[in-house]
Amino acid sequence: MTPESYLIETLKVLVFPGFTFIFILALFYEWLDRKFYAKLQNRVGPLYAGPLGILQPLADFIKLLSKEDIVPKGVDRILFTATPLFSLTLSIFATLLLPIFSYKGILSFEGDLVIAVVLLTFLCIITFFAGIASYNRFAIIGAERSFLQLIGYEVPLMISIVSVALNARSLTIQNIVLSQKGIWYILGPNILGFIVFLFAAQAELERIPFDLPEAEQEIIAGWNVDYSGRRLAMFRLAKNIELVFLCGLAVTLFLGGPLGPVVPGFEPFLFTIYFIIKSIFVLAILTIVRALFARLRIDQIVSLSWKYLLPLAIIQFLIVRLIV
Amino acid sequence: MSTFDIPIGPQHPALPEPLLLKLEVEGETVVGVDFDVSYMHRGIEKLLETKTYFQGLPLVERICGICNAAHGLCYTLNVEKLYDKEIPPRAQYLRVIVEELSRIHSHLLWLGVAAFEIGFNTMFMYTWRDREHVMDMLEAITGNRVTTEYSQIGGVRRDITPELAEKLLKTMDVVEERTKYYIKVALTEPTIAKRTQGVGYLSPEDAKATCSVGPVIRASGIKFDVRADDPYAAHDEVPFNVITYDSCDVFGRVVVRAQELLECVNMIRYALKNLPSGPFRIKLPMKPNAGEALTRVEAPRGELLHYTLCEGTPKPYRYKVRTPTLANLGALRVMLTSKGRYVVNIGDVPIIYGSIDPCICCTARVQFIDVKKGKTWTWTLDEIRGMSKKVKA
Amino acid sequence: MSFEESFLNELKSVFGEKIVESKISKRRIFLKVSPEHYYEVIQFLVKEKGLYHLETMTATELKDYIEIIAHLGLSTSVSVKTAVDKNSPTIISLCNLIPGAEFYEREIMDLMGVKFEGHPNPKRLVLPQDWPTDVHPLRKSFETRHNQPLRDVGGE
Amino acid sequence: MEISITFSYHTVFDCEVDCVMSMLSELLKNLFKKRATVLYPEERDKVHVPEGYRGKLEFYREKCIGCTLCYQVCPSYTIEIITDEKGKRPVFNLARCTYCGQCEDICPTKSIHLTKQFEVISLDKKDLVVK
Repeated sequence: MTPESYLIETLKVLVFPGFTFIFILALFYEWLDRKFYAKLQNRVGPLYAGPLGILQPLADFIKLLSKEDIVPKGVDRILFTATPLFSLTLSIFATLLLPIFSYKGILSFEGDLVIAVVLLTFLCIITFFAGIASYNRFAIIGAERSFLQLIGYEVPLMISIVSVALNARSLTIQNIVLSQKGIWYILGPNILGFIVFLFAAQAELERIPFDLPEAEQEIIAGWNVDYSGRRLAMFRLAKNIELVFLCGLAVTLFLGGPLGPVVPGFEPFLFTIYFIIKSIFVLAILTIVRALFARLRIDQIVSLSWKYLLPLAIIQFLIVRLIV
Repeated sequence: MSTFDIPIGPQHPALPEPLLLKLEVEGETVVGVDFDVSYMHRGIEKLLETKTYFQGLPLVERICGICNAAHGLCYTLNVEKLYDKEIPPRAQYLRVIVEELSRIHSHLLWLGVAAFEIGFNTMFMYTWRDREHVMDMLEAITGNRVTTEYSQIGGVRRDITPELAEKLLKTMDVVEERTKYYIKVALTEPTIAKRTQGVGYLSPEDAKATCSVGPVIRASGIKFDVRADDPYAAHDEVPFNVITYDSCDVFGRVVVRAQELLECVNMIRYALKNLPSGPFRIKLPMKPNAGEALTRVEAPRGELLHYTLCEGTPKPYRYKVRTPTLANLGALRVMLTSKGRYVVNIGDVPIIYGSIDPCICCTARVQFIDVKKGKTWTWTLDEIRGMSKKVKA
Repeated sequence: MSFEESFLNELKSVFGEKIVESKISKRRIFLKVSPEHYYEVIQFLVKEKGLYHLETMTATELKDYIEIIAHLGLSTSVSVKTAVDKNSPTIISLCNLIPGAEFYEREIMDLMGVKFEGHPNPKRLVLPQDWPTDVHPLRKSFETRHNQPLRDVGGE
Repeated sequence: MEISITFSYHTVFDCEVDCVMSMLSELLKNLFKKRATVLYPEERDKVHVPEGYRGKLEFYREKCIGCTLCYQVCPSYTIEIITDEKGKRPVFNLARCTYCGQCEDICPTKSIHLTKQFEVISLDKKDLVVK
């Protein structure tokens, strides 16, 4: 490995498809989500920070960084400081797996789909620990709910991902993307898997139909009620990066990753553009789901996912098993 | 199972009412509830005794921001009973129109807040956008969006000009069309149905025992509406039918309030069509003759009651206001405690609490005590404002 | 013979002279009853006549006694008045007859200082927790400081 | 006490789906509708203030006959009666005024008028007093 390939690798991780790019993309997605959500509700959304309010998420992030960081008494200090860091680092680590500028991500090795799935569950466990760490009634109820919700949507999510892997006969993201060169999986047999994946992603991100762990009306801010200042900024950034990761994962698994008609000269540039356009399409669907439903109670979520999502995922698995 | 209590406290981000709900919780189910209303006690009944009847009207209108037309109407009807003079029929019709308009704006506001309680932000945004039509009409007719100051002692302050009536009819068509859409959504939307059916159960016997009023009792199948039972102003001439629903839960209250919106629209149309001509106001002396009077009005939240004892002086000897929310507190406690198979989940508490459409500022009035010096004094609204000026300056 | 008059005559026939005074106006009946028969009259009204709905309870401090009024009724409202002595005001609570009366009685307890025997939870309802227990704001003796014009606090 | 709750509502699957679809169509329709919010500082002229709006007080000194009726009827003691060269006249302290319009209503010579001006904010208390 020549010295400059080291440099390129670190630059890749730090700048292009790595941290800075993901950071900007995360803030852009949050702005897009809030703007589209507002447009759906016939209102304006962020407007004053920067042109059309595009810098609003950045303004929120910096404001939170500069705010006072209160650590309440009786709080488990180690977990209280560790959980924001973990949630941020793990979500960035997850985005490195995504193929953005070519059909394989920066980190691409045999079986990296399993790592992606493990990271998904880790992120949810970290929110549970974040809730338990702050010794506050609302946070404990919020943490308990996030775990109950995890039990609900985790199994259908896994089955839908496994059915995609089965379809592509491999567990590495690179092969999955390549095998979609012919027809994207969403057009192929995996349409049901896409729907299940979307609902599970909505639950993973704790957005409206499934935002019980931080239900504002019932338990104020749920698990992140005691976090403030830098810690809250890290949690919100982690949530946004997780949004980027899940949209990216939906794109790679079902919409053929960055593949698309390509001019030989500028592959990486065009791949990134396709990746962004497709994930914005997925984001639009997530926002419409957010605007469409009311929040469900915890027992309804678990019964919904076991009664509707799981059978759908199993049917999807059987279809793939029979056809492929 | 160890229970610990969750305070859904007076300063809650989502519930705009200063009421403290102390919930005893086992895991996710609510076992016991106790509430405390003493955060917004403004001493209005004591204050009314220091003001004349004419000065008391603006104060009574500011008891509650949303149902102030009902408070103003009940106050003026109450004082007019002391004079026992004949109020011109045109004034009575105009009062009914403004009262029904403020009922539409109150029910639409509630539909939005209830949707917000269960997390349905889109419905919240839509209902509050459509409420603006009604607020603009209220502003055009009475001169102010919320504190309408419309019904005065002896009649009404302003007349409705023909083009205002024309604009009002057009707004009513828009409101009716939007309400029909909301009724369709409220009845069939799967998530709303899941969150409201079977939640906040109040059996007819409990409703009667706790003397609950308004949409809460009508959603338990009991036909009790002051406009029909004890008609006031022009309600005996303006036809309408009392909406009841027998599902005894939050879903029933949503249906009752939504259907009532349609009733209000038809009432306004009927009242506008055959509005009697003649004067809309008569002059009444400052000093009523002695006696006592009791008036009941159907405010958007339920039966509102004003009682006054007058000894012939321009200032009331005693003025009692009983707002509908105080009557519904008993029903709220019955709904919030889990009994047998009926289980209340923490997730349900905001929507059950919201379903009685609480207006705690109506129910309480502020007084101060200085524990150190042991001195007590009552501050009026203006002195509180004066105090805030000092802090700011 | 309007509904109110027939209703009043029926009450008079049942209770006779226990009803000290009575007054009628449109859909309103005011009865004055001595404290001993207060519970009995209201029980009759609620049980036999089916006026289950207690609108509210009012307490007014007159010259020499406190007057407690219970307003009952759906369409015609019947107001039953009793006199209670000023220094040690106690009266029977209506909670076991009408559970809904609890909040009205607690409010009168706070503001007027009337004790209700047999009240399920005589806690404080309307006044703040740290309010002294013997001071009752709605009593005439409770002097409110009259509002002065806005103090000009110098300002900029 | 055993509570038997009978749910007799129709949660037939088809009626739910068509409602979600109608909600979806409503959402998408809104995409192309003009926004409902009026941006106040920028679009100041779009704010429609109707006739007869009760805003800032206006006082015509020449019409006033000094009958101090407005002083008696004002609920929040906004009005102070002072005597100047022509006789008694009211002075309005807008810091206390609740814009109820009782004074405009009772004034026999219509010398008090509530204008359509709703921006009644100022840094200095002095110019809140209507002479």
